[in-house]
Amino acid sequence: MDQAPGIALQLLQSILVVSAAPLVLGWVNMCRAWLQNRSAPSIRLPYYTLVKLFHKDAVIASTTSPIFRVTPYVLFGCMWLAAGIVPVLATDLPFAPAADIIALVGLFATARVFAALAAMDTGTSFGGLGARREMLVGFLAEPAMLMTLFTAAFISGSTQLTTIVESLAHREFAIYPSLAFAAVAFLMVLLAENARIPVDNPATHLELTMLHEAMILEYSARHLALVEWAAAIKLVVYMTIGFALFAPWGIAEAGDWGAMPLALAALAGKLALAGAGLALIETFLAKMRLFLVSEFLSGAFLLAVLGMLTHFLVRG
Amino acid sequence: MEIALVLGVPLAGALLLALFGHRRWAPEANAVMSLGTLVAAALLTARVIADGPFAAFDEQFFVDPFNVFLVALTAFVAFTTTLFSRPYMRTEEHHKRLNSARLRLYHSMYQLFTFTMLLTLLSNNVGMLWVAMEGATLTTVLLVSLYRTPASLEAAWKYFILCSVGIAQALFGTILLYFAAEKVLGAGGNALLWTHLYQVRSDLEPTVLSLAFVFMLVGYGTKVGLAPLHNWLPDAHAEGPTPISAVLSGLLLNVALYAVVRSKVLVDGALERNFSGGLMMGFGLLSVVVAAFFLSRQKDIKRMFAYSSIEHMGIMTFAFGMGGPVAAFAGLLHMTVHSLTKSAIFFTVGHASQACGTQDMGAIRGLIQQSPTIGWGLALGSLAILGMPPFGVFTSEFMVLTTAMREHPWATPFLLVALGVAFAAIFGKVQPMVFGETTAQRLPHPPALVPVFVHLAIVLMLGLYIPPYLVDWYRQAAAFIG
Amino acid sequence: MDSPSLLAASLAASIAWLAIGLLGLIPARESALARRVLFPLGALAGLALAAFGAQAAWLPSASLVLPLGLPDLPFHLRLDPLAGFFLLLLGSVSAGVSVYAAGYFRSESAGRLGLICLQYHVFLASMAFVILADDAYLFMVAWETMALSSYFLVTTDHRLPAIRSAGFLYLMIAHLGALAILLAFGVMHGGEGDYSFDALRAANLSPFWATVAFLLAFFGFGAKAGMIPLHAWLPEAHPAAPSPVSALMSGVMIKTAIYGMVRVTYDLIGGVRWEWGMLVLVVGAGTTLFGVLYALVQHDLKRLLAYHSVENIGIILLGLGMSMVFFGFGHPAAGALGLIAALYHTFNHAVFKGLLFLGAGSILHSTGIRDLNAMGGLIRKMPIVAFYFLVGALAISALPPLNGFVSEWLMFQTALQAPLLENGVVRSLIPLFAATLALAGALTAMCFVKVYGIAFLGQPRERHGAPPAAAEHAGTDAGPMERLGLAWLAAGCFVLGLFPASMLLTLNRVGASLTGSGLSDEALESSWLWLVPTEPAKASYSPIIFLLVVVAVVLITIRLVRLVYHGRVRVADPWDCGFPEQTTRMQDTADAFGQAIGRVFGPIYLTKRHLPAAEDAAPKYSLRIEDRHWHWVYLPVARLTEFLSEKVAWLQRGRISTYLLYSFLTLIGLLVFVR
Amino acid sequence: MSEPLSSQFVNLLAALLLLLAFAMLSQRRVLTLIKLLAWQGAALAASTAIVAYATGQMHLYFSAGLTLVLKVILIPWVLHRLIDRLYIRWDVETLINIPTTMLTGIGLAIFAFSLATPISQMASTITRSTLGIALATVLLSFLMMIVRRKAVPQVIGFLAMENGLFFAATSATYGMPLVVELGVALDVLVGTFIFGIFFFHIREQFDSLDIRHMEKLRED
Repeated sequence: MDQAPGIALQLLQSILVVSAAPLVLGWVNMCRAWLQNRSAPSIRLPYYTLVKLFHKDAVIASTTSPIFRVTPYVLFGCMWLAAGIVPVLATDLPFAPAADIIALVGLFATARVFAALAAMDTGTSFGGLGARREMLVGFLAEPAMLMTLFTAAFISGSTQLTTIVESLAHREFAIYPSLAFAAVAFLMVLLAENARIPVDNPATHLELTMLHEAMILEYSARHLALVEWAAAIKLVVYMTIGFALFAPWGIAEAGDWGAMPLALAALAGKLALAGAGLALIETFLAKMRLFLVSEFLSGAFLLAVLGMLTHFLVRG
Repeated sequence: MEIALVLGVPLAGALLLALFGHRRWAPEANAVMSLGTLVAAALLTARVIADGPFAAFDEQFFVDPFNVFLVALTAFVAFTTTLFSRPYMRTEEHHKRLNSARLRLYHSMYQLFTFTMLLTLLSNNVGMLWVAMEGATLTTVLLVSLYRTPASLEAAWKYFILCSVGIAQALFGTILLYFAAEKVLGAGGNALLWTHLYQVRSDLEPTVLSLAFVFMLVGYGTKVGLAPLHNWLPDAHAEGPTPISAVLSGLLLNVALYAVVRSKVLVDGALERNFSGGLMMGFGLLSVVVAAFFLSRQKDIKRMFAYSSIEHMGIMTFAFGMGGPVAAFAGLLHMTVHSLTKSAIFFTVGHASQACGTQDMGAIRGLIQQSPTIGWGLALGSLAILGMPPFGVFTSEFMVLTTAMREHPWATPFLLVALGVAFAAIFGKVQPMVFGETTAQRLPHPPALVPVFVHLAIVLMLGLYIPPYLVDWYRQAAAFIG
Repeated sequence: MDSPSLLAASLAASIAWLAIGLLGLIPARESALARRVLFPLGALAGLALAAFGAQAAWLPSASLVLPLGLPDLPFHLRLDPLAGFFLLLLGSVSAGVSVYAAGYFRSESAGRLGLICLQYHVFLASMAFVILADDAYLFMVAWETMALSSYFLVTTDHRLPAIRSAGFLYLMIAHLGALAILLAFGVMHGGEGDYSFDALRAANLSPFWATVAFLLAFFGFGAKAGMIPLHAWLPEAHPAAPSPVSALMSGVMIKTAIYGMVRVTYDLIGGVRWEWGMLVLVVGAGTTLFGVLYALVQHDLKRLLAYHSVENIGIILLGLGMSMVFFGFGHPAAGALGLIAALYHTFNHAVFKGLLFLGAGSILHSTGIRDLNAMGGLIRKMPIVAFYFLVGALAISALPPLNGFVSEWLMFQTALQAPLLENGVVRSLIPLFAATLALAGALTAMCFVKVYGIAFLGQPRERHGAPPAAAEHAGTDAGPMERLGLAWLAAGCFVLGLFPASMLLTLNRVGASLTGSGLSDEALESSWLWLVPTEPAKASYSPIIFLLVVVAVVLITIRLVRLVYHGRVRVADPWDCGFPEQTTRMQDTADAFGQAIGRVFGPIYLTKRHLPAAEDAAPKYSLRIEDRHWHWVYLPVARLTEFLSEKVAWLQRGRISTYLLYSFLTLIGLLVFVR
Repeated sequence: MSEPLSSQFVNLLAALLLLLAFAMLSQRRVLTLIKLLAWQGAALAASTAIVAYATGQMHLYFSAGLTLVLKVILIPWVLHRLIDRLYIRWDVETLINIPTTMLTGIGLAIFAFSLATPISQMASTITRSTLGIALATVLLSFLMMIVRRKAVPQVIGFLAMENGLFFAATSATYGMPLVVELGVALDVLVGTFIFGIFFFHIREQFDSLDIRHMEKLRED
C-alpha cells in the first residue's frame, strides 16, 4: 500500500479546504470591512452562521420537488470533490488522475446546473430569474475558465493539474505572456463564478441586481448552510487553482513530507494575500449592469482565447 | 407469322370498333383486342428469344432485340391502358363529356394508333417507318380533339401542324439517306431496308448522312418532344382524353426516339467523330433543363406531367447520345421504366381529375382520404418518376449520372440543377394533392387501379432486380446501338 | 461467430425488419397485433443487430454478394468494424425506440398503425442496408429508401399544412443531397462502370478530382446530417414526426450521414487532406454555435431538441475535422483520437437525443402540448419520465460522469494535440475550435436548465388566461413499454459514460481498420477503469472513480448533517422575497429564458418583436425569431428558380407561328453547323 | 449544250417550281394560292414524267400519275370545296410584311443552293442540279407557314412543302421505292381530309379560321 500516504494526504487536504473555507470567507469580509472603514466582524462569523443555520427548523416550499432538497448536498459534494482534486498542498494525489482540468470544469458545471434547477423548482419569479442570470454568467465563464486552463495545459503538455503544477513549478523561470493573459481572464472568471463584485453582490437581496442570492432565496436552515458552505469552498478552490497555475511555488512534491509545513505556510500566506486582494477589488469596483456582465465575461473569454493563441504565436 | 398477327390484330380491332365502337361492350372489345395484340407480341418475343433476330415478308419487316423489346412494351402498355380506359371513358360518358359516336371514333382510332406504332417499330423499310410515324400522328390528332372544346381543338391543331411539318423534315432526311444508300446498294427497295443499310453503314457518304441526320433529328425529334421543338407536347397531353395522354407519353415518344436512335446508328457507322452523339446530348440536356424550369409554373396536372415527359425524353436522348454499353443500357431501361411509370401516373391522374372534377392542381386535394389507392398511386408514381429509389427510374438515372460524371463531367451540373428543380416542382405540387383535406367525390364507375399497381410493381422490381433475360435483351440492343 | 456468418445474421435481422413491416399490413381489426407483437419483435431484431455489430467490430471484415441489383453491379454487402459499430448504434438505439413505440402508438387506428408499422420497419431496414452496403448502387437505393420511408413517417399527420410543408422541405433537401452523393460516387469511379466500393477504393484519383468527390460527398451527407446552411429541414421535420420517429431520425438517421462521410472520406477516397479538415472544422464550428444559439430561443420542445441535433452534428464535425487535419499533416495517432472522439460522440448523441425525444413524446402524449410556455411542474405528474429526461438533459449538457462528457473530453484532448502541427496558422486555429466547443457546451447546459426547469419544475403555467393546459391534461406517467424504452436509453447514457475505456478500444479498432493507425500503445494498455487517450501522465479520466467519490462524498455529507441536525422540516408556501400574491404566470417562460441570449447574440437572430403601446387596452407582446438562413440561402435560390422559370416560359407563348419558327431556326442552325 | 434536252426541261420545270414557291410566298388571296398549288403539282408531275421518259423507269410514270391525280386535281378540288363551304375568299393577312418575307426567302434559297451543291455533285442523276431547288422549295414553304395567320394558307404551305419533298425525291434519286411513295401519298391525302375536318371544327368553335384565336394554351 504505497499509495496509502497519498490517500491520507488527499483526505487531509480536502478536509483542510472544507474546514478552512469559512475562515477565508471571514477573512475576506474582515478585510473588506477594514477597507471600507467599518468595524470588522469576527473572522469566525461564517462558522457561527453555519452553526446557527444547522440548528434551525428547515422550511421547504410546498411547490418544490425532491430536486430542491437534493441540490444542497450535490453542491456541497461537488465542491468537496473539487477540493480533493486541486493540488493545494502537494502534487501527490492518487485520485487526481480520475479527474483532470476538464472534469474539474465539468464538476463546477454540474453544480451550477443543479443550483439553477433547484432555483427553478420553486416555481417563483425570483427563482427563475436567478437561474436564468446564473446560467447567463455561466455560459461565458465556463468556457473562459476552460480556455485559461488550456493555456496552462498547452505549456505543460498535460491536462492533469498535478502534472501542470509540477511542470510549471520546476521550469526555470520564464515569462509566459500567454499566462499573463490567462491570469487576467482567470481573475475575471473567479469574480463572476463566486458572485463577487463587479458581477454580483453577495451582500444584497435587491431584486434588480441579485444573481446568486436569487437562486437560493427559498433555502433555509441546513440546506442554506450547505449551500453557503459550498460557496465558501468554491471560492477557496478557485483561489487554489489560481495558485496552482500562476503561483505554484511552495506546493510539495510527491512523497516529500518534509516540505509539507512549508507548503502549509505558503498556502496560508497566499490565501491571506488573495483574500485581501479580493476585498480590495470589491471595494474599488462597483456592481455592473446585468448586460454589461456578458460583455465583461466575453472579455474574459476573449482574453483566455488570446492567451492560448499567444502561446502558439510566441512559440513559433 | 407472328409479325402478321401483331400487326393484324390491332388493324382488325380498328375495323371492328369502327363498326361497333359505340356499343355498350366496346370498351371490353377494345381491351380484348389489345390483349390479343399483347399475346401476339408475347409470341413474337418468345420466337425472337428462341431463334434470334429475323426478317419477314420480303424483308419489309424485321425483328431484333431493340425493336422487339419496344413491341412488347408497347403492346403491354396499350393493353393496360385499355383496362384503365374502360371505367374512365364510361365515367366521361356519364359526365356527358362524350357521346357514343365519339366513343366509336375513340375506340377505333385507339386500335389504329396501336397498329401504326407497331408498324413503325417492326418496319424494316426506313420509308415505311416514316409513313407509319406520320400515320401515328394522323390517328391521334383526332383523339386529342375528341372533346371538341376550343382548347382541345387548339391543342390538336398545334399538334398536327407542328408534327406534320417536323416529320416532313424527317422525310427529307430519309430521301437523303436513300440518296446515299442508293450509291452503295443500288436503286430499288433494298436501299431503304434498314438491315441492308446497317451492313453497309461504313460505306455511306458521310456528308450526306450528316445532313440526313440533321433533318431526321429535327423531324423525329419534334415527335420525341426535344426542346425547342416540344411546344405541341404539353398542349396535346393536357387536352386529350387521359388514356391518350398515357399512350402518347408512354409509347409514342418512345417510338419516335426509336426512330432517332435507328438513324443515329447508321450515321455513327458512316462518320468518324461522334457527331450524332454530340447533337443528341445537346438536345437532351437542353430538354431536361427547359422542361425542369417549365415544371414549376404548371397549374394543370396533365400538363405538368407532360413536361415531365419532355424531361425524361431528354434524359434518354442524352443517354443514347453519350453512347457506350452502359449509357445505352440505361437509355433502354429508362424507356421501359418511364413508359410504365408515366402511364401509371396518367391513369391515377385521370381518375383523380375525374374525382375532383378538374385538372386544376389547385383544386385537387387530399386524394388519399377519398381513395387511398388513387392517392398512393399518384404519390408513389410521382416519387418513382422523380427518380426515387427503389423504383427503376432511379436505376437508369444512376447509370446515366455516373456515366456522365465519368465521361462528360461538364454536363452534370445541368443535370443536377434540372433534377433538383424538377423534384421541387413536381413533388411540391403532388404532395398537397395527395395529402390534406379532400375535395374528391366518389366516382360513378370504380376506378381501374390494377394497371397502376402492376406498372409500379414492375418498376419497383426493375429497381431492385433486373431479370437475366431482360438484361441479355437490353445488352444485345445496347451493343447494337453502340 | 465468425465474420461471414455475422454478416449473414445481420442481413437476416435487416430482412426480418422488412418482414415485420410487411406483417403490419395484415388487415387487423385492432391495433393490438402491431403494438403487442410487431414492435417488440422489431426491438428484438434491433438487439440482435446490435450484438452482431458489436462482435463484428472486433473481427476482420466479411463480404457478400446478393443476386440482386444491377446486372454489372449486384448488391454487395460488407461488414467491417466501422459498419459493425454503426450497426451497434442502430440496433441498440432502435431497440429502445421500438419498445417505446409499442406503448406510444396506443391511440392509433389499426389501419393507420399498420401503415406506420410498415414505414417504420422499412425505415429501420433501409438504415441497416445503408450501413451494410458495399457498392454505390445499393448504398443509394438504401439511402433514398431511408429518406422516403422517413418522409412518409414525418407526414403521418398530413392534414396539418405545417407538417406537409415540413415533409416537402425534408424530402427536397434529402433528394438534393442524394444527387450530390451520387455524383460523388460518379467521380470516384474505378474503371468502366464498376461502382462497388472495392473498385472505388482502388481508384486512383488526382488531387483535384479527389477534392471534387469530397466536396460533393460533404455537401450530400451534410444535407442529411443537418449542417448549416442545409439544416433547414431538421427543425421542421423532427417536430412534425411522431416522437419515436423523431427519436430515430435525430438519433440514428442523421448519424448515417456521419457514417457516409467517414466511409467516403477515410475509406473510399482515402488520402485525407488537411484542407478538407479545415473546411469541415469551419462548417462544424458554425453549425455547433448556430444550432445551440437557435435552440436557446425555441419554445417548441421538439423543435428545440431538433436544433440541438444540429448543434451536435456540428460537434461531431469538429471531431472529424480535427481528425482530418491531423491525418492530413501526418499525425495518425492524434488523427485517430479525433476520429474516435467523433464516433464516440455520434453514439452518445444517438442515445441521449433518442432518450430526450422519447421523453418529449411522453410529455406530448400525456399533455398534448409541445409548447414549453404552457408546461410546468410535470415532475409531479410524471416523475418517471422526469427522471429519465433529467438523465438525458445532464448527458447532453456534457456533465460528468454521463456519456456526453466523455466524448467532449476526448474532443478537447484531440484539440490539445495541436502543438504537434507544423503549420502555424492551423495550429493556432485548432484551439479556437476547442473554444467553440466549450462555449457550445456551456450554452447547451443553459438550454437544458431552461427546458427541464420550465417543463418539469415549477408550477403549471397559464396560457392567455386559459386554464393551465398541462395541469388539466397531464394525468398519467408513461406506460410500462414506454418506461422500458426510456430506461434502456437512460441506461445507455450511464454505461457509455461510466465505461468509456472498452468503447474506446472498440473505436480504436474501427479507426485502425479504416486508416491503418490507432492510438499509442500506452493508451491501450491502461485498465478498463481509466480513459487514457495518449499517455497517463498527460491526461486521464476515470468516470467510475469520479462517480464513486461524488456519491461517497454526498453520502458522507448527508450522514454528517444527520449527526448535527435534528431533522425537523416544515412545508410552507414559497417565500419569494416576501412578495405577496404569487401566481403561476409570474414564473419565467421559455421565451424569457431565451431573451437574454437573444440580446447578447442579437445579430445572429432575425427577431420580429411587437411591443404593446402604453395605453393599449389589451396589451399583447409577441416575439418571433426566424432563421436567418431562410433569407440568406433558401429564398434567394427559390427566387432565382422562379426568375429562370419565368424566362423559360417565354418559350411557350401559345403562338403557332413562333413554334414553327423555333423548328425552322433549329433546322437552319443545325444545317449551318453541319456545313 | 452538253446536257440532254430532258435534263434542260427538268431544270426549267424546277425553276418554275421555285418561282411558284416565291409566288405563293407573296400571294395574298386564298383562291390564287390554291391555283398556284395546283400549278406546282402540275410542274412536279411534268418533271417526274420527263424523268421517267428519259430514264425509262416505269414506277416514275406511276408516281407522275399519282401526283397528277392527287396534287393537281384531288387536293385543290377539296380545298376549293372547303373554302366555298366556309366562305373564305378574302385576302390573306401575313404576320410580317411581304417584301421582308421575300428578302428572307431569297436568302433561304441561296442558303439551300450552297447546302445542296456539294451533295448534288455526288449524284449521278440527270436531275441532280435541281436538289438545291427542292430544298429551297421546302424551306420557302416552311417560311410561308410561319408567316401566315390563317389556317388554310398554313395547310397550303404544308402541301407545298410536300411537293418540294417529292421533287427532292425525284431529282436526287429518281424517286423513292413505290411502296413508300404510295404510303406518303396516302398520308398526305388522309392528312388533307383531316385538315378539312379540322377547318369545320375550328370554324364551329371560333367563328373564324384565324389562328390568332388559338393562342390560349400558353405559359404565362
